[in-house]
Amino acid sequence: QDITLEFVVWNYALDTIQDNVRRFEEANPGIKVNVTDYTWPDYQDSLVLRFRGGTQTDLLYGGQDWLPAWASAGWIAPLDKIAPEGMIDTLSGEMAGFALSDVTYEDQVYGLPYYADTISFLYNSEILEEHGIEVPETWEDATAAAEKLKAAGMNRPIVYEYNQELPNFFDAFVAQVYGRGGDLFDEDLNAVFNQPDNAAYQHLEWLRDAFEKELVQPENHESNIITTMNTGQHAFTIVYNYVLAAMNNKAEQPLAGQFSLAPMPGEAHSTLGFAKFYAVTATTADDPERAEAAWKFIEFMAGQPYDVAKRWAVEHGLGFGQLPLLEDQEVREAWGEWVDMDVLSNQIENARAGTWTEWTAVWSAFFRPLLASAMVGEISVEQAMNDGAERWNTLREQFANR
Amino acid sequence: MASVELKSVSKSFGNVKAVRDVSLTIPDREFVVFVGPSGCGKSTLLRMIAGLEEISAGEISIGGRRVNDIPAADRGIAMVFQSYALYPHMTVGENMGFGLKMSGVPREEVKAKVAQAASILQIGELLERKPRALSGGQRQRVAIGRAITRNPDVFLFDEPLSNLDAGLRAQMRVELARLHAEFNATMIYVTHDQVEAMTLADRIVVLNKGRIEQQGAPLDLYERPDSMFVASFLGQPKINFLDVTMQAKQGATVLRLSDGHEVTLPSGLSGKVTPDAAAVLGIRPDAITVSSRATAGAIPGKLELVEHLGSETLMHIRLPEISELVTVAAPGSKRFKKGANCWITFDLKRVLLFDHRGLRIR
Amino acid sequence: MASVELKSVSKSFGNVKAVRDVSLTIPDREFVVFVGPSGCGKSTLLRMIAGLEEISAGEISIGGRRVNDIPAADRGIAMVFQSYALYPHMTVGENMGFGLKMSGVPREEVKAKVAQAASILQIGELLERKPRALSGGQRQRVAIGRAITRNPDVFLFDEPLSNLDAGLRAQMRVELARLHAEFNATMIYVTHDQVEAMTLADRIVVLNKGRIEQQGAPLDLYERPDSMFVASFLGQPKINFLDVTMQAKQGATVLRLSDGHEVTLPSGLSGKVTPDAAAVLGIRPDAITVSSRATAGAIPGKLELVEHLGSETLMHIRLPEISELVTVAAPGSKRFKKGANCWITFDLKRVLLFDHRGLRIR
Amino acid sequence: MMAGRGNRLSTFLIATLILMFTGGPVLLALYGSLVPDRVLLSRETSVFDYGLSLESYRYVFFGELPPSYLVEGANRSMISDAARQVPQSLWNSARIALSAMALNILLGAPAAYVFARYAFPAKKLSFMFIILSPLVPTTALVVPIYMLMQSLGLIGSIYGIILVHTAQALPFTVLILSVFFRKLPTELFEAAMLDRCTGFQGFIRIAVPLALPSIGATGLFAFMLSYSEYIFSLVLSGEARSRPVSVVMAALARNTDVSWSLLNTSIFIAIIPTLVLVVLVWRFVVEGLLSGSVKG
Amino acid sequence: MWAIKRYPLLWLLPALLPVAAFIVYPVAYAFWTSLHQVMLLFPGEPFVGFDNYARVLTSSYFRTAFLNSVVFMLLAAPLVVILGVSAALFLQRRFAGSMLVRSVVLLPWVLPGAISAVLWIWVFHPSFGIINGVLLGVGAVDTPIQWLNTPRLAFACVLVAHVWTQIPFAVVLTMAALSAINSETLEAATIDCRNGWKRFWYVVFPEVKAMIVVLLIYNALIAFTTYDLVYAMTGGGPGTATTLLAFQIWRESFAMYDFGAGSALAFVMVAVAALLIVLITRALPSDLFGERP
Ligand SMILES: Nc1ncnc2c1ncn2[C@@H]1O[C@H](COP(=O)(O)OP(=O)(O)OP(=O)(O)O)[C@@H](O)[C@H]1O
Ligand SMILES: Nc1ncnc2c1ncn2[C@@H]1O[C@H](COP(=O)(O)OP(=O)(O)OP(=O)(O)O)[C@@H](O)[C@H]1O
Ligand SMILES: [Mg+2]
Ligand SMILES: [Mg+2]
Repeated sequence: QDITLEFVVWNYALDTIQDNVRRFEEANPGIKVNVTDYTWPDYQDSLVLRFRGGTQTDLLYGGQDWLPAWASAGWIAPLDKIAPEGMIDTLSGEMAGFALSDVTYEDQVYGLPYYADTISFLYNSEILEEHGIEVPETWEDATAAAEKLKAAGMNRPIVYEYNQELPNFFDAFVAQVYGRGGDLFDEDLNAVFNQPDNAAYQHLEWLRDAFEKELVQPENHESNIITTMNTGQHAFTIVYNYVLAAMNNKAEQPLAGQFSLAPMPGEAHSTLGFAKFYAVTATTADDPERAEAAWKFIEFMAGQPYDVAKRWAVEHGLGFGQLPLLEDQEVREAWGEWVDMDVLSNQIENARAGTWTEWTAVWSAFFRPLLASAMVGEISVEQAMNDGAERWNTLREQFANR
Repeated sequence: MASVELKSVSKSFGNVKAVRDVSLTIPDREFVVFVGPSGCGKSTLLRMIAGLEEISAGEISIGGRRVNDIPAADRGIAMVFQSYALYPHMTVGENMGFGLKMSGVPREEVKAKVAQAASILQIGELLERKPRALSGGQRQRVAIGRAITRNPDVFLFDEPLSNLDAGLRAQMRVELARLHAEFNATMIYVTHDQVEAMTLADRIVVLNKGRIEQQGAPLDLYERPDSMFVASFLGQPKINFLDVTMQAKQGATVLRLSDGHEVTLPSGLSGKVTPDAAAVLGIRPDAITVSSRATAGAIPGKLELVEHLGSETLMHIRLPEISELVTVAAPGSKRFKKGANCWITFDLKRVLLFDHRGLRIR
Repeated sequence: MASVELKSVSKSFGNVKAVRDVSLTIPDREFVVFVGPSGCGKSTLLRMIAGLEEISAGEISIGGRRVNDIPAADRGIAMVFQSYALYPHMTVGENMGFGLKMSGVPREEVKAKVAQAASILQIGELLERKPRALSGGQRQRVAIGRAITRNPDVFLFDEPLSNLDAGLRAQMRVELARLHAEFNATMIYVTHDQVEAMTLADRIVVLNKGRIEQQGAPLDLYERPDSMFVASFLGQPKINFLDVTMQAKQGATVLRLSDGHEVTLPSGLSGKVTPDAAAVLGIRPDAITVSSRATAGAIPGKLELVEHLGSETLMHIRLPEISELVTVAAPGSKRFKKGANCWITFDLKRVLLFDHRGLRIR
Repeated sequence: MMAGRGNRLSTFLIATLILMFTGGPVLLALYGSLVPDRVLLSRETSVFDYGLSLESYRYVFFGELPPSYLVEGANRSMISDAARQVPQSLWNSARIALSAMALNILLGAPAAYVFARYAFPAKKLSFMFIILSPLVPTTALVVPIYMLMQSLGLIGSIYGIILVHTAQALPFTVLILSVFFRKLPTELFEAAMLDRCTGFQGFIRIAVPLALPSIGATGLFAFMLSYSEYIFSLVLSGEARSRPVSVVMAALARNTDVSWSLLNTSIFIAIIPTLVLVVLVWRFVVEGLLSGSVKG
Repeated sequence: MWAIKRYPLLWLLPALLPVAAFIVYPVAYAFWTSLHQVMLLFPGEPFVGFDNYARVLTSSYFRTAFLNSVVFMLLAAPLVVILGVSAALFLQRRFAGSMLVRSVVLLPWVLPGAISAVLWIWVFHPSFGIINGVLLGVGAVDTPIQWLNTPRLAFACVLVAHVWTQIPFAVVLTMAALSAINSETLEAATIDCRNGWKRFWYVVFPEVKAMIVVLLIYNALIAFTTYDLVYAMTGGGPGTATTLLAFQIWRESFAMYDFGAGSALAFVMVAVAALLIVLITRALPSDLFGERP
């Protein structure tokens, strides 16, 4: 009797996903996998609908920001439930720290990384060279560089992904705060970002200034960043690494090869590391037969010998949470085409995981418009931060009492 | 059996009373013509019989069956609409055959009937056209064709020939008469054409403001109208009316015109004559003779306008002493000159008398 | 100045030739009536003058100005459409005042003009109604009203009185004549009503199949038609045609009917008479006398049908020896019986002769 | 009526304006589909250096990988399997939208006809119901409808989408058609009655053919509403096999792994068949059918 | 069976039933939701009365989003109708190439919304957009205009794009309505008025008024309730410049998992939309809703 697993993904490089699935099916006769894909902006809504409607779903892509909510709502199950004893521990051991943290909720591992990546500061090396500008070390450097370029006739040196409806928007902000070495919350999950000396507070001020000085050109989708940067009219951007891979794609882009990665500006040069992962739904985990098949699938995709993760890395430039791949020759060679491996390795090592709670996603949806408004000067930084903090605290309380 | 009976039928549109208390019995196979001034309710009456217009009061029976609540489709009626109401999306042929097709007549038969009607109506070569590519008269003929292809119990025609030329109209008249004889259908026909009314009708019904004014055989109505209204409505050119005062003189009735001229009627009315009663003398244009010389009893006048119609001549004569305009119709084309003096005499046998309410004095 | 001139004007709808090479000059202020069988192109011609129909070939000038490419609104015309074409969403009053309002006439003046026109047309109390709440004749009067409120250079009337009763029609005729005299406008008028044509026209243009058949003063056309077509088209009832052979005899022309009866024309045609040539004798119904006794030269016949129109009587007489049906119109209501034998004689002065092509022999 | 004879220059100018406004962005897409991104975005190179290229079209239709895909020392090129779903999704959309259109006309026309021509009890009420039903933003209905469809087992098939699209367009279909049916001269239906048509025959043989242009327009409306609807198409279609164009196109438009030229190619492939269909219906929408039927 | 007079319901039900099933039931469900606390991350769905309504009405975004939506609708609906009707009137002309123009007008319609957004982004993009390209090329500006990144401009841009997508339907419907006008009525008008605008206003407009009312209602509803195109172009920004109320339903429900609040917001919008329809039909009386004479 064949089992058909329902696997829900967002549709980045769908053909590769399907090819991987086909390989899995070939290797595991008797298990069929049906892939359903949604676009990234619709992904979590569609999943929520599937959960709420009770639509058969076995496997899915998860994200670090949703994990606590989904796990606490009982939609997804810890992998221990379906994996052989000890297997998860073994695999966890080889995971990058931020990745492991991102797939863990209440000390249980809920997923294995589909990819894990950092958010990076990118620049156009030719432009910088041409204008004799050093790679910015701090955000003040970045401002100075942008102002210099602007003075030299570049209209908006910094391209910034600005779409309050996407979680990316918040993630990128956190990454920049981490670059400064600060955090939005303290150990006890208290919101501290509304204190004026907090790095987040300061960074929002930095952003507001940059907008005000017309140094920033907002882009509402990362795909536009690729083309915009390739017009050669901009020097800096902050975005996921795989976007850098696309920007430097010689087959497609006119300026491929000019774009480089720099450590996130700020004293700490840290950044946000995150992991997207394969997860299993709670209903499937409860059904032994499906659970077994589901584990086989997750193991194929994200377990040793990490062939699939490697494929993503090599072919698409996706990062990985599986540390051994960092040493893989093939990976290093492929990545060398579009990024300086040493800089990148450093950045990855320096990356931190975010603070993800049950209510982070809800709060982030609330907070992002505030951030956006503050950046363009509609509201003050103080108000944005205070409103955000207040909401955070309310939510924390509500969740504590539920 | 398709007698049509109306019992105290009325129709109001809001507070406009279009038909008032009309009662009428039309025996099977009769050819009845409705005439009346524009807006008097002829079409409304027809539409009520057809079942297209709700009946405000009264009762209509067809073939002895009360039809007030019977839908139009089941009343066995064919109608020519005053406004044609052709199906714009169908060709002429389809328009004409549609009723038959809907009654389930086989295609071949429909085709034959349509062809036959088309040839009668002289629109045989237009069968493939759509109505919008037709002239007004052609459209009207299609509307007639739509009715006559069928074999209903009652035909309703609402001014079916109004847009046809005289020749065609004469031919169609003959065809309709033939059709009537052939189909044994009851015909109800509205027209403004007096020739049509007189030649086609078994009976003419004169309507006025939603009421029946008078009904009867055509010549009867023409010669013996009950009222000034009927007298003036039938006959073309219109009858002349002159105010008179009546006097009985030695058994004869003498009518005094306002200028003092006296007209003595040969046959007596004396019994009914109230001395000095005001009355109206009606005399048809063709019952007046015009002469260029004064004769005994002739009334002098002056020719104000002469209209030559070819076969007859209309003279509009001003009677200066009573300042009335009298129309005279003379056969042929009389060469009277405008402005000439003339003398008129009445054909006294054809004088009609009406009282002050406009009712005929006999 | 609003003469209207057509130069070799033609119009085709696809391969239907509606108007063929019509040339016509209508001087300023003339009253021209178009007549012709249904579908002969009258409306099309009017619509071309109005600018509603593209001109396939030829040229139209109004007031000396070529108007082929001038939009309808700028041609200075007012038109009564055969199908009325009222604005369904406007009341009667608005319909009638619309043209004026659009020309920027002040509201008060519009109102006055509309009221005046409405009273002429006897639709004063309908001004607030929408067209769909009107009878056919009332709609037609609104259509007339819409034209006569305005003060155009050229009036175009397309069968404007066809749906009115005889009395109203006679009144309207008078009004139109008055209007013409008053406004000094050129009038082009289409009608199927012979009385209208004869009384209103300065000139009648007879159309046939898209061509001008003959034009001239009304009585001229009636009495001196150029062709059998014109002879038969004008005059009601229609003229009678009998096949004859011509012979010249002692300076006079003798026509032999197919039964051998001979008719001798008083005035000579002899110069043109080819012996034994076939010809057609035309004689109007009112130029025939019927008698119940045989007289010299009278042709025997049998009364097939008698139609009483009131003021005249139509007798359809079969001439048995030539098996032709002849229509005779006699004034008054003659009491001939159907089936009776009778004898007819022709008014020889009014005989018309046509050759085998249908053209008049003079 | 005679053709408007507005001055040629103004006609030309307005026509150009309309063409540029409505067609301009699409023309851009056509251009973009024929030129690789590196040419499109580059200031140095232009079409004239490289010429037009059909490689994106070849990929969509034949799965033939563009030459650049295999370029040494580069990442694989930005192509997505989603682009290859376009033909299938067009077929899905065709089925969905045509069905929604047909259902709308079949279900909506009789109701519109009755609303337009008859008086009956509760008419106002049912009309209000029809009018008011589309007021609720669809976003609020996604969950209930999803759950309803789930319980009907219609998730992942086109049938659920058809039903929802039909219901969404129906109120407007009824509204629009009843406006048109109202305009038909009453006399025609009276004539039909006398020609022994039942109410149904009057509807089918007179009202429907006469309202055909408007039915065409309404049909186009229902078709296009369904064709471009996104949310329900997304959540109800599930996997790729039953996915309509709007979903596939959104996937392409919002993805980082799709090159501009591929996106533009997909746009083009998606709109051409639809455009052809729409234009075909459209041509007879503008035919006036009513002239010459009644006098007055 | 088919007798309309006797069984009008039989003719109506085919239309009423699907609407009832797929609109009324969900609406009722959504209304139920709006009165309960339906938050997916919290257990239970207790009745909370109008709390959800109070919450959304006092929320931080409500005022701005509401105003944006109303202004958007007040601009978009008349613009679409005016441009659509004008284009339809123009397209009645026959000229060389008129068929081409008639077909091209439909193009915006056949583009899925996400794609329209992409194309308009391309048109307006500061760095590689065609408008800036042209403006820079002819030297009208010396720095690219940040069309979508400047609040007022962004609003105007999304308005243009939205109008663009809606025009074809307005054109189609208007042309269908125009073609249903008796041609002789129009001919009479060509004789009566030389001014094309007056001709339209006095003769043509009354004939198509009912259809225009339908168009207005439809477009007002669409403008008030859609957001896909706008959000694909601007994500609601910059700041709150293009934040629309309809999107907040989505955000409340799916991003914040608060379906009660989302539904409550939806019904707030229903109230506004209903008011709007009443206003439109009052302002432009047509016999749309009346009995047939
Ligand atoms: N659109 C059209 N397509 C084809 N033929 C047409 C069209 N319009 C009119 N015709 C034909 O052109 C001829 C002239 O039509 P027109 O309306 O001018 O006739 P008319 O003289 O006014 O007739 P009537 O007295 O019946 O109104 C008719 O034979 C008619 O069938
Ligand atoms: N819907 C309506 N609302 C109000 N009055 C109406 C309506 N329909 C007809 N009438 C009026 O009813 C009267 C009778 O109309 P009807 O059509 O029967 O007249 P008719 O005798 O046929 O006249 P015509 O010879 O002009 O055709 C008219 O005065 C008309 O104005
Ligand atoms: Mg009538
Ligand atoms: Mg005509």
